[in-house]
This record gives sequence, structure tokens and C-alpha cells, in this order.
Amino acid sequence: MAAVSPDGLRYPPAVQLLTPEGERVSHPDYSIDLSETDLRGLYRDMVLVRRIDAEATALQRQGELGLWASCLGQEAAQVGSGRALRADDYAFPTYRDHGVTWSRGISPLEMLAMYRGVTNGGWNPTEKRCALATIVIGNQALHAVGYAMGVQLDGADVATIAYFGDGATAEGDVNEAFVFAAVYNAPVVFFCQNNQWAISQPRDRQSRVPIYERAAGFGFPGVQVDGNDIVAVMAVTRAALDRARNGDGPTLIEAFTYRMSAHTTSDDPTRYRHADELEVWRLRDPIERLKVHLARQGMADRNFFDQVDREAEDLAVHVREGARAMPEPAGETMFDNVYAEPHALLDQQRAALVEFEASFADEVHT
Amino acid sequence: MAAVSPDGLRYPPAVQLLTPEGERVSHPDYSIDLSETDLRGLYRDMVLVRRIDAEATALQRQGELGLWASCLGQEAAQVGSGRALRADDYAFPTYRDHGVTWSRGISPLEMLAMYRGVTNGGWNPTEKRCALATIVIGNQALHAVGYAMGVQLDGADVATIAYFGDGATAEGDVNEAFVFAAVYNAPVVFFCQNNQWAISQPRDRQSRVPIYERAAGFGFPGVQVDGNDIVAVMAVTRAALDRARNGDGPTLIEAFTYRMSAHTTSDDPTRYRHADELEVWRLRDPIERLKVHLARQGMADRNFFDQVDREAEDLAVHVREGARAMPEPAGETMFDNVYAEPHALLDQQRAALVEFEASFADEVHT
Amino acid sequence: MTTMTMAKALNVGLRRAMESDSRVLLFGEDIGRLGGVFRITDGLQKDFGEHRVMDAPLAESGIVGTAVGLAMRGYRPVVEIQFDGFVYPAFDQIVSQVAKLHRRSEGMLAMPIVIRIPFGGGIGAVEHHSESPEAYFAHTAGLRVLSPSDPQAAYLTIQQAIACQDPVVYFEPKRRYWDKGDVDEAVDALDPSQAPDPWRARIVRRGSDVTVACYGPMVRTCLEAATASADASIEVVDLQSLSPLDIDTLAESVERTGRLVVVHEAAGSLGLGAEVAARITERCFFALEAPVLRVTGYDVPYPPSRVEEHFLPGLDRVLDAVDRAMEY
Amino acid sequence: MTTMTMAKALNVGLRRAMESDSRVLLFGEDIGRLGGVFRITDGLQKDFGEHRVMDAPLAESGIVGTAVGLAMRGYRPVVEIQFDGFVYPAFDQIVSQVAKLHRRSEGMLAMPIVIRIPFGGGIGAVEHHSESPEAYFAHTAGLRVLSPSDPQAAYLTIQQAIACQDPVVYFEPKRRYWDKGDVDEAVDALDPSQAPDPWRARIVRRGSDVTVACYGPMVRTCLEAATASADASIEVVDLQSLSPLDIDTLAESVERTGRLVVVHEAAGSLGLGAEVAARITERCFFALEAPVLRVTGYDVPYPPSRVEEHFLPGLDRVLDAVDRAMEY
Ligand SMILES: Cc1ncc(C[n+]2csc(CCOP(=O)(O)OP(=O)(O)O)c2C)c(N)n1
Ligand SMILES: Cc1ncc(C[n+]2csc(CCOP(=O)(O)OP(=O)(O)O)c2C)c(N)n1
Ligand SMILES: [Mg+2]
Ligand SMILES: [Mg+2]
Repeated sequence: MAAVSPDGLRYPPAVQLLTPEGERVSHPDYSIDLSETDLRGLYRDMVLVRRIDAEATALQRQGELGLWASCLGQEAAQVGSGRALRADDYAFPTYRDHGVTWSRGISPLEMLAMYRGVTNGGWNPTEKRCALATIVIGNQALHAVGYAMGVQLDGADVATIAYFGDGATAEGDVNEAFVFAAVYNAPVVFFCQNNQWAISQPRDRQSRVPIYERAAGFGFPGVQVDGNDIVAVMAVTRAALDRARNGDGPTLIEAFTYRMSAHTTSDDPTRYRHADELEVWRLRDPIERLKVHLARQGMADRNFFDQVDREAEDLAVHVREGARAMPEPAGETMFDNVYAEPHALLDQQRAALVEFEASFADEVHT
Repeated sequence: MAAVSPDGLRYPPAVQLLTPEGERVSHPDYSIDLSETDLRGLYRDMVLVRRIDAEATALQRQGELGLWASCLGQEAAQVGSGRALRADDYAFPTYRDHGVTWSRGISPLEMLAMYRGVTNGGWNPTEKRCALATIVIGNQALHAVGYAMGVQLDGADVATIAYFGDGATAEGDVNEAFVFAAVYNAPVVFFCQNNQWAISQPRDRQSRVPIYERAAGFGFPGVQVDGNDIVAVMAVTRAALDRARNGDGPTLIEAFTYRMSAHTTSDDPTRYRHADELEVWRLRDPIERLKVHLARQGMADRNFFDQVDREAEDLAVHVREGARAMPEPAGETMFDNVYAEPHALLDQQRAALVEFEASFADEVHT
Repeated sequence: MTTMTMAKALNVGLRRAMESDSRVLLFGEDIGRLGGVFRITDGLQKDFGEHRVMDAPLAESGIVGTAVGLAMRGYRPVVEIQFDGFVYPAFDQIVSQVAKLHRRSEGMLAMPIVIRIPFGGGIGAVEHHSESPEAYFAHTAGLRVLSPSDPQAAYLTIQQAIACQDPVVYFEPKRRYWDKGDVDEAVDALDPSQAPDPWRARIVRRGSDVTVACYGPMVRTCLEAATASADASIEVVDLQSLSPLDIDTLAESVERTGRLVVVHEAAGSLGLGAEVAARITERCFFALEAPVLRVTGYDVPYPPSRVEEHFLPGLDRVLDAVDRAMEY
Repeated sequence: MTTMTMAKALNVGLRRAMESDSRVLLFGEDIGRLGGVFRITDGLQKDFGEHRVMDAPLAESGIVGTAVGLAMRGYRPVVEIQFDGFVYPAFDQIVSQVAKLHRRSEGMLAMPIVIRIPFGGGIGAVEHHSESPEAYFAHTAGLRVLSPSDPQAAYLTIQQAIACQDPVVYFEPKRRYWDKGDVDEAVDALDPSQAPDPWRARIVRRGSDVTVACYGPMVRTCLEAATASADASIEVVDLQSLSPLDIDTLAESVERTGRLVVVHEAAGSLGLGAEVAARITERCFFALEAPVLRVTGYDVPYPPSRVEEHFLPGLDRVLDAVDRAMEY
């Protein structure tokens, strides 16, 4: 199935191992052995992530979350790359990468906490070996390179992976990350999810050529993979992580995918994109194709699919109830951990706030 | 003469039209017709620029300038590209690009004024169609692109050229300039003088691959030219400017050259580079090779060379005397032109300064 | 007179500016078809074309840096930074170039650039979307800083900022975007006989006991506090111009009231309130019956949204400061 | 006791910090073989190797951004920004990440990064090499800001800054690099019983009529003014810690003298002097016999070097302010 997407880019991209019709195909450079269990696991991951995402979207509509950035359509790119990581590897995700954080063992409620507004973080980055979601576009690419430089100094067998979008490739920080990664030959993988849009801006507002081509000019390889093909994503990411660990330096992966939802729950994509674009991409749905593959190959039956669906529903209930039950942070928590060491001014401000608020019988007006 | 320079890069670079031995050679993609007069003019330009540079260096040693950034060795890159510009084109130079500013008709004393500390500018950018020298590495690349975008909006037949060094290619701004230039297809030429050093950092601290290769990943062509070959520099730059004017978008030119002097008069390169590197590059001197060429081809005789030398000496006297005679700016000039429109606070501060300083019989202590 | 939101007033003001000067360009992320994430530029690309309302790549330094070049070419770029917390990548271009080029060129290059920044909290947003970075710019010589507080002021000052030959950082109080007010569109913003001087503070409520100085989103809060105040007669001064500060208007008020409270959302340390307090104390030393008190955000990063109401100065904190000032 | 320049004291202090903690890394442009443009890191790459004294590509956001990653990996990066005017490209990483990550992670990620910045004027340099950007950082919650004024303080505070679990922006008064002073290398900087608390202001000269508060390069200027003063007995307080400010020590002094002059090179508007004036006036309202006066750089971009002596606060301007304070 060779089609030209509305923005003129050719589909499928260079590396594909599973067609939209669920057929396994081969590629001269990339292959991967995945057991039936592996594939069922990946399917389950994607379904659960999509369910979390849908539930979070619903919770936002109900006023339980301030905002949500949906990963709908990008599950294969996120889970496929996330599951390619070893336990010791370190991921640097963005606000949209729920499939990545899920793969790092971060719970849905930890993912939601920031969007509910009870924290600016959500999980223990050191324990999960996954940085907090970065919102300032591109900043985390440099953090990933720095972490990788540290790994290199330690002589450790660890790779880092930096996630960012097509829009982010325009930012200075991402390009400086390419420079530093190349110069120090850092064990880092740059994983760009080209979901064709940066809010309302189509991909060609950020780059006139395919994004993976950017890498060569910085001195390391770039590869474009079908981001809706979880098998290919995993194969390509694993190869890049291995390169990094083997001392062969950075790789840029462009996962060619599509943001099937709005930018965030605050966005209205009908203002800037055509519905037929979405239709084209529906046919390339990452979950559907793995499902068809599993079914056709007899690797999974209705029973399995139903069970995953039930699990997803249970998870949704858990998410819904858990989100509502999240404790409200007290006002004075804003002073916690601003500094690691004592800070008299903040102690005074905290004391003044507590005293002031205590002076009101009932709640504070604003 | 194929030699490997100390940092492992091959010499000569891709485009060369005049060998270090002064021989004209041809290139499949680049050619240029230069009359004898043209060539003699270019020779004269380079000799005068070198003389200004030497004089400024001497003036700095004598305490007449606060600092000087020498362009020694880079005359062909600067004059060759500067002379390729049409009158209407607009150049965005750095602190080191005296050969460029000379080509734009900026007088040596205008060049020196900033280094003497009597101004932060030096010339009328609009009149000379040459921005003031930018010191913050990389900033001007974006200005050049913006100017080019403006030219495009006007439908004018004008190209802009942004100068920067090898070190600057690491900065976010230069890479963002590449993004914007590509996306808007702006009529701009990026002229990178790879003089092999960014203060004490060799070129491979900024990029592990030749710099011109950076361009392709942003979607426009890059070309490496022998930066010590004024004929090739002119041919390549003119072609790139024509491309820009024809609506074919940006080009990155890497002029492969060498900083034969210290970074600035404050620098001590013996701390970080070997003298033999300099020896290798002496053999590739840009002025020497054009002189040999002119002489061998009978385009110029001793008379001509002597006359240029005399002109250079006269210019040196003019520079020396002119620099010393530059009027000292009054203290209150610091308030001039901070704002274009009235600003009461600054008026008050100016009045206070004038009154305060007038209250001292003799000069102000500090 | 038309009643409209501040968002609409800005939209109409931008339209007027584009109509009256063809060199005015709008430039920023998502400002074209989408009309900006706050819809401030809604419809303008449709009416003025892609060449005058330009969608930019996602790179703030690139946006401001190319705006410098556009200004050198004679254009008057009006740049939109999507949210307060995303202006920092452009800080270098703003501080080293936009602010300094007119001085550096000895007046030969003007920098008539407006940098619009929706700022402040109170909208329940995620991190980096509720900051008040105005002090960074008010400390930077060569820039002017404006912040409107109501639709009429927004309508006029956005046009005045665009017409100004100096660079203006223009802070729009995003949580007041949807507040409505009367706008007299008949006023010619650029005619000094019709429109007030944008660089002057505005006494928006008269009072006799305490002066409360504020700007942007806090003006409404302070007006509400003044109305609610039982004990003290509060005069509210909307500073509007954060750089230069109109100390004359404020001093005249303080000379009458003898007391000053300054209110802003930004962290207190080195915030605008510090400068106002220092200047007014020097100027009105003998008139002040109490030290200048400040009601500001705390010296912490902007907190998660479920905590923001504790961070933001509200009516009660303003009244508490007024009471404290009265007790001296 | 050894007599050495501040440059040498910093060099020795960095060496001690690297010796006592192998996680300390130096990182910056030209700091290796060259030893930095001011030679502060002279010899350190030779002795500690290229892995602990790392030359960086020419990209400040890259340097600070990768330092964040190094800190996440457990290192303690000490970053050198070559000159004050070149910190702005890193502003975003400093303000949005370095300052906020400890808070964002609820204490799970420490950011023990030191950002060394040679700052201030008076060395006859070209543009961007003489700025005083400390207010930007002192206004930013989550950062600490230090500035030593003599070799002994430099020797101790650089080690204390490196040992601090919080990010520290460390402003080195470049025109005092070559001033000599006694340094007691036997003092263990990290032992609170031996070394003074870096976050406290220091009374560097006793006096009874007027307190003069200053920091960094202005401390020497103010000490000279105090010595030269015929009419008034001047107490000089070196603030040293610009964030947090040690208002207690300063207030104690002002309670005694009744007068305060604050001196710095940075532009006056929204400079450190504004915060000091506001805080001290609130704290010592009844003790102040005159308003707090400020002697600062003017609100203009740093001027060309042949004009800088008119811009920089000198002895005469300090004494003039002292006289004015006395006249109240
Ligand atoms: C520095 C910065 N500028 C602007 C924004 C506002 N913003 C949030 S997401 C976004 C688009 C990002 O596009 P892309 O990188 O393609 O990632 P996607 O959202 O498509 O996953 C923008 C402009 C931001 N977060 N940070
Ligand atoms: C943003 C910024 N960082 C650091 C500096 C200090 N600096 C001045 S020149 C220079 C090296 C520049 O190297 P390159 O770009 O190769 O140009 P060259 O000096 O070799 O012509 C540095 C680091 C600066 N001017 N601007
Ligand atoms: Mg995208
Ligand atoms: Mg160079």
C-alpha cells in the first residue's frame, strides 16, 4: 500500500515490518524476533494506553483534569520504543508520551497527576528511570544528552532516549542536543514522533525535508520508521539503543505517525485540518493492525481480545476513581522543595501564608 | 597538492579554482569570468585589508584600541564573498569580518571605532547595506534570514548574506536560522568561515563532520570552498547569491580557511595549538597565491605590486593617525538613542550625571 | 461604544494597526488559521493574507531574531509568544539585540517590534503557562513594557505599542481576556488629543486613605478590594506602563493618601513592587505614614493549578495589607 | 595564609572541590587547555583529565542543558559562562529547568549545578563583556546567587557553592580577578565551625553614620569611599549572597546607623538595590532617618568602554549619596 499523505509525504516510510493489513514483511536492515507472548503483550500495552488516554480525555471534559494531551494514534511509536528500552536505560518524555511512561512502569494516576494540577511532576524519575514530562519544547533533548554523557563517564552499559515531536525539531535546543551528542559520541537515541502536526502547524512549517535526514549533517545516522507499526518501531529503536550502548553514538529515529486527536483538550483541530486526513490515517491504526496480525496468525483469539478489553475497562474504572480521589495539595506545599537546603525567606513566607489563611473562619476568597 | 591538515580534514576542499601555487584550475560546477582589472582589484583589496588588520593589531599593542580581532589569513574568504555582493545586497558580519566590511565601503576608521571603545557600532548599516558587527555568536544569522524574508515580501531583487564561524554552527540560533531560511525559502546565503578554531576549540569540538554537510538535512544545498582561494570563493558565493535572488532559496557555504593570528589580541594561541599547523597554512596564503597568479600570467608587474604596497602604507598612516584622533565621547552620550521616543527617566538621569560631573573642579575619580 | 472582551478588543486593535500601516506584520506560532491559542489573531490571516499574518516554526529565538531582520528591512513585526513561560528561549535576542540595536546603531536602526505575551495565572493551566516574567524586561534598558487591564486600554495600547518606534514587550493578562468592557472604537489611538498617553499610570478609582498600585490582571482584583473595603478609602492606580514607570502620577496619589500598597502576581523579590517601593519611598519620604507594603506571588515557582489560589494575591490579601498600612 | 589574586583563589578553590568530590565536573567553552579566557581553570584539565574538565561546543543552552542531565546522573557540574553577556542563550534552561526541577520532582531530583559568570565592567571591553545580569537570577525562585568580593571569600564560597544541593549562579567580579588578598587555605570551607556561612552578609567595615550595602566589584569601591570619607563614618556591608538576601545582618546595621546607601553596577531599575531598599524600609521604617538611596549603573545598555567610567558607580558618587543621606 503506497499512498501519498495529504502533506505530500510518501507512505509507508522507509522501515515497515507490519503492514496496515497486518502482514509481516521483511526489511534488509531491520529484523526482530518477537514471541507470541511479546506480541500479545505489546497489543495489551497499546489497548490499555489507549483506554487510559480515552478516560483521561473524558475526565478532562468532566472537569476532573485541567488539561489532557492525547496520544491517540501514537501508541505504537510510544510503546514500541518504550518497550525496546532495558530496565537501566533512561527515557526523557514529553507531555504526550503516555505510552512511553506506561512502558516505564509509571501508573496512570501518576501520569494524570500533573494534568489534574496536584503536582508539576508525578513520579519518581530516578526509580522509574524516566524523567518527568517536559513541557518546554526541546529542553529535554539536552537533558538526555547530558545524562548520556554521564553514563559514558561512568562507563555504564546504559542508553538514554529523548522524545520530542516534529515541531520540536525547529527549536535551538534540539539542534544543540544533536551537536553535543555527536561531539561527545553520547549513547543517546533521539526519538522524534512526527505526528504531522505541531498544534495547528503542519510538518512542513518546521522542515522542508523528512526529519530523519537532519541527522546526517550532524554526523550520525537517521532513520525513518513507520510509527504506527509497533514491530518496526521496536526493531529500529532496539538497534539504535544497541548502537548507543556499543559506543557507536547517537541515532535519530523519525517515527512517522499521526496525532489522531486534538493537540490537547483545549484545542479545536477543525479550525486547521481536514477530516479526510484523519480518515486516511484511521486505516493505518497501530492497534488494529497488530490485532489483525495476531488474529490472522492465530496468536490470539477472541477470548484474549475480550480479556484485554475487560482489563482496559477495569483500568478505566481505577483511573476514574483514582483521579477523583487524589488528595488536594495544601496551599503551603508550594514552598516544599523549592530549595534542598534551608531558606529562611521561604520559611517566613510559608508561616505568613499559614497564619493568614488560618485567620479566616471559612474559605479564602479570590 | 592533496594534503591532510592536522585535524584530519582533507585539503584542498571540494571547490578550488586557484591552487596555492597560483595556477587556475577548473571545476565542473563553478566557473567565473574575472578580468585582469577585477583580479588586480581583489589583490589590492586583500593587501589593504591585511594592512589595516596589521595596523589595528599594532594600535591595540600601543593601547590605542581596547581589543582587535584579526582576520589574518581569511582575506580571500571575506573579500571574495564581500565583492560577490551587489550594491543592494545586505551583509551581516561578525567582529572579525573586516574584509567584508571593507568590501561594503566601510572605512577602516569606522571598523576600528568599536574596538577603540568610542561606540558599540561604527557605521550606518542602512547606507552601507551592512549590519553592524555582531558579537553574540550566531545572533546575526537570524537577522539575515529575517531581512531576507522582508526582501521576499517586498518582491525585491536582493540577497542577504550571513557570516559566522565554525564555532557558531553549534549555537541554537544558527540552526534556527537554517530552519527559518528553509521554511520560508528565504533569499539568504549562510557564509561560514571555518577557520579551524573557535578561540581554543578545534573545529571537531563543534561538528564531527564537515560543516557544509549540515545544510542538506535542513533542505538546502551546502558547498565547501577553498576559503583561501579568492576566485573560488567569489564564484561559489556569486552562484549562491544568484540562487537566492532567483527564488531558489538558501545555500550554506563553508569557506575552508585558517585563522593565522590569535583569536583576538587578548588571546595566546601558543597555549592550545602547534606552530607547525600555522606553517602548513602559510603555504596556502590567500594573498600570495593571487600575487603569484597575477605575476605568472603577466597581469601585474612589480610596479603594480609596489604601488599597492605604497597605498597600503599610506592607508596605515591614515588609520594610525585617524584612530588616535578619534574624538572621545562625552559621558552623557550613553543616554543617546537608548530609546527613539522621549523617556523622562533617562532625561533625569542624564541631567543628574551632567550636574554631578560639573560639580567637580577637575576630572572625576573612579 | 461597543461592549467586548479584552480578547476581542486586542483583535480589533491589531486589525486597526494593520489597516493603518501596511508595514505591520503579525508573526508567531499558530496565529494564522488557528488564530492563536487564545484566538487573539482570529480572522486576521484570512483578511490580510499569509504574508502579513505569518505562522512561524516552533522556535522563539528564531521568531524574535527574524523579527529583528524584518524590522531592519522596514517592517513593524508584532510577535506573539504563545505563553509567558515560552519567552525564555528568545531572551538572548530580546536582551542582546532587540533592546540594544537602536543604541548600538546610534539611532540609525529603529526596532519597532512588539512582543505580545499572554501572562499570569489563575486559569488552571499546567506548568509554564501562568508565569509573570515582566520584571526581567522592565530591568532591561532599551525595552518598554506595557500591560493593559481592560478592553478599552487593550484596544488603544496595542495600537500605540505598534506605532511606537521603540520595542515594546506587551503583557496581556490572559485571565482577563474574557472580561467584558466598553470600547470606544471611534477614538483614534494614535491621536494624542483623543487617546490617553500609554506611558502614564491611570487612577482608576479615587480614594483618600491608601493608594493601591497594580497592573494587568491585578487591577480588577484591587478594584474589587477597594469596593469591598469597609474601613479604608482606597485609591487604585493602574500602572499600565511597567517601563518606564510613571512615578509622577503615583507620587501625586501617595502624597495625598500617605500610604501605598503594591500588588502583583510575580514573585516579590526583585519584582515591580520593589522598584515602585524604592522610588516612591525616596520621592515621598516625608509623606509616607507607613512603609510601602507589597502583596505579591511568593518566591516560589508558580505552583500546580490546584494550589494557585493560595499563590495569587486575592482580595483578602490586598485588604490585609491595606489594614496593615493603616495601622502604622 | 597565602597572598594570592582572586583568580588564583578561585582556581585553588575549584581544585579543592574537585579533590574532595569526584563527582565535581568543570564544563564550559575554552576551559581545558586554555584554562578559560580568564585562566580560572588553569592547569585543572592537565591534573584532572579531560573527563573532569570538559571543553564544550559553543552553545550555552547546550552547556546548561546537558549539565542538567549530568546532574540527574549524579554529577555536580560547575559550568563556566565565558562572559556575563553570553548567559542569555542559556536563560531558558536556567529559568525553566535548573531553577524548577527540584520543586517539580518534589525533591527527588537535586540540581547541584554551579553556573560561574565573570561579570561587571571596568575592564575596557567591547559590548556584551561588561554586564551585570544578577537581578534576572535573583528574581528567579529556585536559584541561589552568590558574588564574592575578595580572594578569601572567593576561595571559600566557590567550594560552598559547589557543595550546595541547590543550583547557584556564581558571579565573579572580573575586574577584581587580579586584586590580591590573604587566603587561609587551611580553613575547611565545608566545615561550618571553620568557614563563615556563605549566605550571610558580611560587615567588612564598621561605621556609625551610614550603612553602605554592596557586593562583588563594588565592595572595594565602597571601602575606598569609606576610607576617603571625611564627614561621615561609613559602615560597609558586603551582601555576598544576592539570593537569598541576608536582610537580618543589614537591618541590624541600619538600625544602628539610620541610613542606607545601596551600590551596584547593574542598572538601577529593578536592580538588587530596589529589593534591598523595599525590604529594609519595611523592616526599619522607624529607624530610617533618610530614604534608602541607590547608586547604580544608569538605565542604559552598558556603554562603550571609553564612556564606562561615567556609567560605573565610583567613589565620588558613593560619597555624594552618603552626603545626601546625611542631609536628611
Ligand atoms: C518553547 C515552547 N514553545 C511553545 C510551546 C507551546 N506548545 C506546546 S506543544 C506545541 C507543539 C508541539 O509540537 P510537536 O513538537 O510536534 O509535538 P506534538 O505536540 O505534536 O506531540 C507548542 C507550540 C511550548 N510548550 N514550549
Ligand atoms: C553567545 C556567545 N558565547 C560566547 C562568546 C565568546 N566568544 C567570542 S568569539 C568565540 C569563538 C567563536 O568561534 P567561531 O564561531 O569559529 O568564529 P571565529 O572567532 O573563529 O571567527 C567565543 C566563544 C560569544 N561572543 N558569544
Ligand atoms: Mg507534532
Ligand atoms: Mg572559527
